[in-house]
Amino acid sequence: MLLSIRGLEKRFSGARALAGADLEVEAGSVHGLLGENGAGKSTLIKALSGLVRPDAGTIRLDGTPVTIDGVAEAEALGFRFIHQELSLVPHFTAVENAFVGRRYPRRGPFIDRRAMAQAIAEVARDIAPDLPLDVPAARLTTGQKQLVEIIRALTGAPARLVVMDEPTASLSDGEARRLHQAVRRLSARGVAVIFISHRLDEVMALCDRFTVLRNGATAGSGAISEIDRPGLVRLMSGREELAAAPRAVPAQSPAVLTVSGLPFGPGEEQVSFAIRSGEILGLYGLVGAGRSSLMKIVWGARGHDEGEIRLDGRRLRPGSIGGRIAAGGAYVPEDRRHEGLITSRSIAENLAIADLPAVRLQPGLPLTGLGALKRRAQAIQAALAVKMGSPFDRPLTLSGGNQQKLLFGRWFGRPIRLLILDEPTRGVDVGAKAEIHALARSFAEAGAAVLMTTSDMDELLALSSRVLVLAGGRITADLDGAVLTPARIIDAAFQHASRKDPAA
Amino acid sequence: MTGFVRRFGTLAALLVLIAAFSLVSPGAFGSAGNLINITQQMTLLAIVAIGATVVMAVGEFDLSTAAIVSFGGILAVTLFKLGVPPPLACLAVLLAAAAFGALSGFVVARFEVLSFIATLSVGTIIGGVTFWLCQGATLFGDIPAGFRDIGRGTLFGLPTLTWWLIATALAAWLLLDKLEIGRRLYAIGGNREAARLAGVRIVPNTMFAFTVSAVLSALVGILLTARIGSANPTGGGGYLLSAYAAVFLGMTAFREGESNVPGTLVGAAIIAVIGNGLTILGVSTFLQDIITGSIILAAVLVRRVGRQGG
Amino acid sequence: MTGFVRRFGTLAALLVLIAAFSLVSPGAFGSAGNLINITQQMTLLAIVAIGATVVMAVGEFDLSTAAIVSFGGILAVTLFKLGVPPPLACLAVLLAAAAFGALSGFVVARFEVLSFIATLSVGTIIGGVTFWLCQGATLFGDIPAGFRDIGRGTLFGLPTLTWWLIATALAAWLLLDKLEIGRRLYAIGGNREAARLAGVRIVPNTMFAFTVSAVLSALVGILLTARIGSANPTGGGGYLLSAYAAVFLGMTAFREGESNVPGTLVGAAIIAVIGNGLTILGVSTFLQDIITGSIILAAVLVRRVGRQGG
Amino acid sequence: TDVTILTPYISSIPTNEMAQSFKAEGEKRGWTVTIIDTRNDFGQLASRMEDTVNAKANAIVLISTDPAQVGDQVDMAAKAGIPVISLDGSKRDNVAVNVTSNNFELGTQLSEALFKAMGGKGNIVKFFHSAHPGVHQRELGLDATLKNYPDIKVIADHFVKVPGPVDDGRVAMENILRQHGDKIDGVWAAFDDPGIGAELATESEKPDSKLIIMGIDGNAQAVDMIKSCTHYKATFRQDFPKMAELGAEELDKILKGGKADKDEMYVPAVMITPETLGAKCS
Ligand SMILES: Nc1ncnc2c1ncn2[C@@H]1O[C@H](COP(=O)(O)OP(=O)(O)OP(=O)(O)O)[C@@H](O)[C@H]1O
Ligand SMILES: Nc1ncnc2c1ncn2[C@@H]1O[C@H](COP(=O)(O)OP(=O)(O)OP(=O)(O)O)[C@@H](O)[C@H]1O
Ligand SMILES: [Mg+2]
Ligand SMILES: [Mg+2]
Repeated sequence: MLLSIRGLEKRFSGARALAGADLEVEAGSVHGLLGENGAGKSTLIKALSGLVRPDAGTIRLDGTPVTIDGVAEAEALGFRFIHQELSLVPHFTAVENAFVGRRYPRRGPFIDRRAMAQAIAEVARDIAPDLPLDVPAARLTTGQKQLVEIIRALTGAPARLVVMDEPTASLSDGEARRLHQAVRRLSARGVAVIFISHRLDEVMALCDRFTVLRNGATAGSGAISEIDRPGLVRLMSGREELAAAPRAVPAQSPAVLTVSGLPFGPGEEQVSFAIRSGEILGLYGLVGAGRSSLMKIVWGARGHDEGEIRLDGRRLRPGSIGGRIAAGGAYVPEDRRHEGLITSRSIAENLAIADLPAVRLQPGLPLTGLGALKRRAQAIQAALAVKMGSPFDRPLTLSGGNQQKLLFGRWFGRPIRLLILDEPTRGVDVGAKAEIHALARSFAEAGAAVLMTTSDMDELLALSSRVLVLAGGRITADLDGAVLTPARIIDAAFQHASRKDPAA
Repeated sequence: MTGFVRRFGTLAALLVLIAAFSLVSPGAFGSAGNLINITQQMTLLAIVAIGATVVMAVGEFDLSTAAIVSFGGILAVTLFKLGVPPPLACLAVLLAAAAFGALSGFVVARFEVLSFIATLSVGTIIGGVTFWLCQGATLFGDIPAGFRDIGRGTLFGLPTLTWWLIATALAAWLLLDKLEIGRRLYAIGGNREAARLAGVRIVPNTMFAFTVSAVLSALVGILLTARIGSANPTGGGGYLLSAYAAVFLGMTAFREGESNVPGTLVGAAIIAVIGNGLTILGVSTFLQDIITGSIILAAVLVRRVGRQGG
Repeated sequence: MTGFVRRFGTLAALLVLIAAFSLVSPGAFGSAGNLINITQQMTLLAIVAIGATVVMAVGEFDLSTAAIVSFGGILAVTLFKLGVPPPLACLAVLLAAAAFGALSGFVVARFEVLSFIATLSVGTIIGGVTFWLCQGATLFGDIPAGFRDIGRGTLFGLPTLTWWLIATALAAWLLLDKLEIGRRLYAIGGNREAARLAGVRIVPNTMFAFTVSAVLSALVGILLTARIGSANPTGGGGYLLSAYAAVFLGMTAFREGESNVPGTLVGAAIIAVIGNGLTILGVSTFLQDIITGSIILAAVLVRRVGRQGG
Repeated sequence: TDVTILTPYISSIPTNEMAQSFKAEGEKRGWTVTIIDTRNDFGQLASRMEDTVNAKANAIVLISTDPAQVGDQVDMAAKAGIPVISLDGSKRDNVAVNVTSNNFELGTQLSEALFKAMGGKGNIVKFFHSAHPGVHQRELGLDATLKNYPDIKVIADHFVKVPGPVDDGRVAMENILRQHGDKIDGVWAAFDDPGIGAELATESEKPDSKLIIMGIDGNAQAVDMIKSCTHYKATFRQDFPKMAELGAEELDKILKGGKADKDEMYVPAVMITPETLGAKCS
């Protein structure tokens, strides 16, 4: 047994994150680590990397107990990590990021930039051939950042154990498949991989063993071949998975959002589309295809010179977010840490910031009432089943999936006409995912137009009544009904490869 | 225990300081009269620091404060010399300062210029204007006695300056902690992009924060002139670093890493108490600096070490 | 065009300034002698600013620089008075400064005290020590002529001070851009948590950055004393804000939002050229401030506006 | 004729007054006078002086600076044939003339006057600013005088912070009064600003105190206090206009090809008291 963890416990100021977790990983295996949001997966990983010091329990490597006091020690043991929250140096390029904390190739006393670039280009060729390696990380999309993290973990001295905490959360099918291949190559070389994911189908396809955590303790483990998807769900939550409701097909309802003649993409070609009342329009594309950019323009976070966007017939001023909110718009951004949460403010305030008048002490006075803040937070907590302590805790004390629910909850309590969801369930467990899907559907049923992006093909098919595919800044397909199949979608998503814009 | 140190370390440091000085010098330091006088001595610094607190709530710096303090005093006396009645003159000063603050805020928010360099430039310009107004000279005379009373004497048993501090602190606390706009400012300071995407308007809110800071600095310039009866073109120079020291000291009091009005008051009080106490004890100025630096460092460290233990 | 403005806006601003002054005053400003002299005049500011660049690479501020400049000069002359030979005295000064720098860095990195308040405290302590050393007086005399030559005169046709600048800039550029430790410092400054997750050791690297900054500040104190032949306990006061202004100006040159040595040099050159040019044109100080502030603001804005367009 | 005034202390009252008087004198003679200030920064003072030499000004006037602090630049000006004179500085090679009032002498006069007024005994508070070489000389004058008055004791002293010396003096005096109260008989202010602060503090904290304040500079606010029969009893007014006038006269001679009469000229200080101002204080 390469790695054997027994009875690991960890408390965070009262809250139990780990309560006797066990985990055994063999060399050369791909081990799926599963559990609901807040089950303790990331905490377990952090104990392995020396970022969290466990209160009790043992970690054995090749049968000998080890204590891991820091990242450097963990790396020296041959461990590599992809952490759940993206952590790149914003003004470093992919190449530079991959070498942070590593041994640099040198020429004399100086670092050898050419050798660095070469080493990374080699790894990138297999994982992400399209990833721009010489652009600062701050200008990469979330998915591209994730790819950089993956490359980082696979670079350098050979590892014995690679831990991946939700590496595919913002990758679409194409990139995810390349990662799967890389993982298989690793395991063929005898490297053990711990793979955390909320995409159960992926886990079923990729992993050979699994361990399920529930409330910080191991609820079960075994070989993937001996269990099926419902069985995993039952182990994780103790409940049955909610069957995905069939796609709602909207009646001939009026268009709520119309986008016409919007210049978009590297060629500034014009984009037009409409979403009818009750419709959920899914946007699909590869990493970097421009989905988030398009949604940001629709949301008014970026301006546009030509074209127009109308909501319920009224023209929206380019670049005015306030105008969208007033007209009944709502937006869930993709990167919760950088675009979503105000981490220095309480959970309750994060939930209220977009609609402060709703938590006034007196309707007429611009004074915020603590009671109202708390009531609003508790109502949202109940509605979305957020696992949290006090509404006045900081959002970062929540698990990733629960943080995601906060972004959703922010828009509660107002009539919603337009709902923009950029990767709404990134890092959310199956149970919560179903709840969020139900929520999106209920907004749609109430008459809102929903514009959604997801990298998860299952989610896309489960939710959307129509799908637009973006490739290289252009809409390459508009699919619904019978032609809405994974094959058609993927095909359209890869279209740009053949006609790559030389100016891009 | 460590929890307490962690949350209230700086406040505890203030209380320990007061207790220690009172023990050593019960008659002079510990007298009610002196303690009240400290509130007056800390007023000007504290008001500048409260302005800095508001700007730091949006995550920015305002390095033009010192220049605006000097500017406020010089412009006020210049207007007095022209025969403008004091209330009107003060209003004009505050409006002029507000314009400079709004300019800084606009440049910072609209063009995303780093606030450090933007306010340093605006401060340099204001400094030039100030020197030009008075030709570098200290302005004295033509200061109406009625005007001087807003910065000296007592009112209902407390020094007039102390009332200004109470009023300003109360208003700023309401603004940042109770009013909606305060939550917006903190949201911008906490995560600008997230706040923007949630519909908080960055430009007007940032401009507002810088305007408040500028107006408070100009108010201090006016009060300083009333207090000392003259205006000097570099008279505000001493306030910049101490004001930010007060804010930063305060950030470790009460809350984690956010500027806040009660904390800033504690910070300003620490600085004032050290200065007052050491002078009363007859410690030489040179040694005072060494002790002051060490005490501030200790006050911050105590809390941090408490944290490491917790 | 906008792309060019965006990347090289500040450098362009420097060139435009030089061209404009040369046009107005070809004989006095534009002469080779004057241009060479500007490199000498910017040396002291630039070296302090290079130290600030290193500290800002780890994402921190060092407000003790000004105090260390003054300290360096005073300690050097104090040692001369005691008969310590100049090379030994200078070594002692640099070591003492290094100790202060290491202390600041340790407090900041190990206890996560905000660098603003930590270095302000350490700076206050150093200021007290400096005043105590000289009892507040300017120190004249007992300055060996041989020592003074390190800060005046020429060597191989260039001012001696200019050589110091070239050497320091080259060393700092190699450090930050070519050596592994530079990557570590920038990683810490760019995303401390990411650097920590990647196994970069925060404490020793941060201490190193503060030590470099302190040593360079002390060097400037020594050079300043050699240049003017006396040491003043507040002689370094003017360097703090201008040095950071140079760094921030430089952050908009060449790279996006990262302090860097070439940019800092451009920033320091802009400040030096403005001062030199306006004096040669006979512009009075008051107007100089207004113009300086406006030019710096314009230099930053030009690039930002370019960005908005691009 | 271009004349450039260089000083690091323009916002201090005496320096400013000298600079402005000299400017007026110069303009009477048809010179173009530019004032350059470097905000307490001697490194920059050296730079600005180099620039002035490079700009080929016709003459340079240093105010409130020891020319030794910019010695190399003074020599550089001499080599370029630009005459340099100094006001309120000290003499040096290549400085044609230094017009000043003797600061050490001022310190002695102030101390003598204060001690006499106190009846030769009692406790004083000392406000000093040794970082300024001229002001430091006054302190040395105090030390010398104290030797002759064994019954005078310095019970508290304070290094005055600039900028903001008035308020700094005021706060310090408030605190010193708390500690020493009626034991204080006199305040020795190396320049008027902290003296003004001390008077403001005394007026609000201990208006009945018998203490006496004296300073140097003849600052208008101090003069006003003396006239109003406060605790402020005297200030020594250096005759800045006179210094500026003398300096301008000498410079005029030099510019016309002549030589300065002497390399150092003293302008005696005038003591200003309630009596000289015609105030009747009982
Ligand atoms: N720094 C912290 N302070 C307080 N509580 C924490 C902290 N980190 C984690 N927790 C708590 O520990 C529990 C486990 O969190 P963890 O991040 O390990 O969950 P997870 O299984 O990775 O969930 P997800 O799938 O959402 O990422 C959660 O309840 C969380 O709120
Ligand atoms: N801030 C930025 N500055 C410059 N270019 C950017 C910036 N953000 C994104 N881009 C580029 O714009 C293109 C589209 O980005 P966008 O975020 O819309 O992609 P996406 O389809 O949402 O990808 P992902 O699935 O990774 O989120 C990408 O090529 C990306 O590199
Ligand atoms: Mg997790
Ligand atoms: Mg995206």
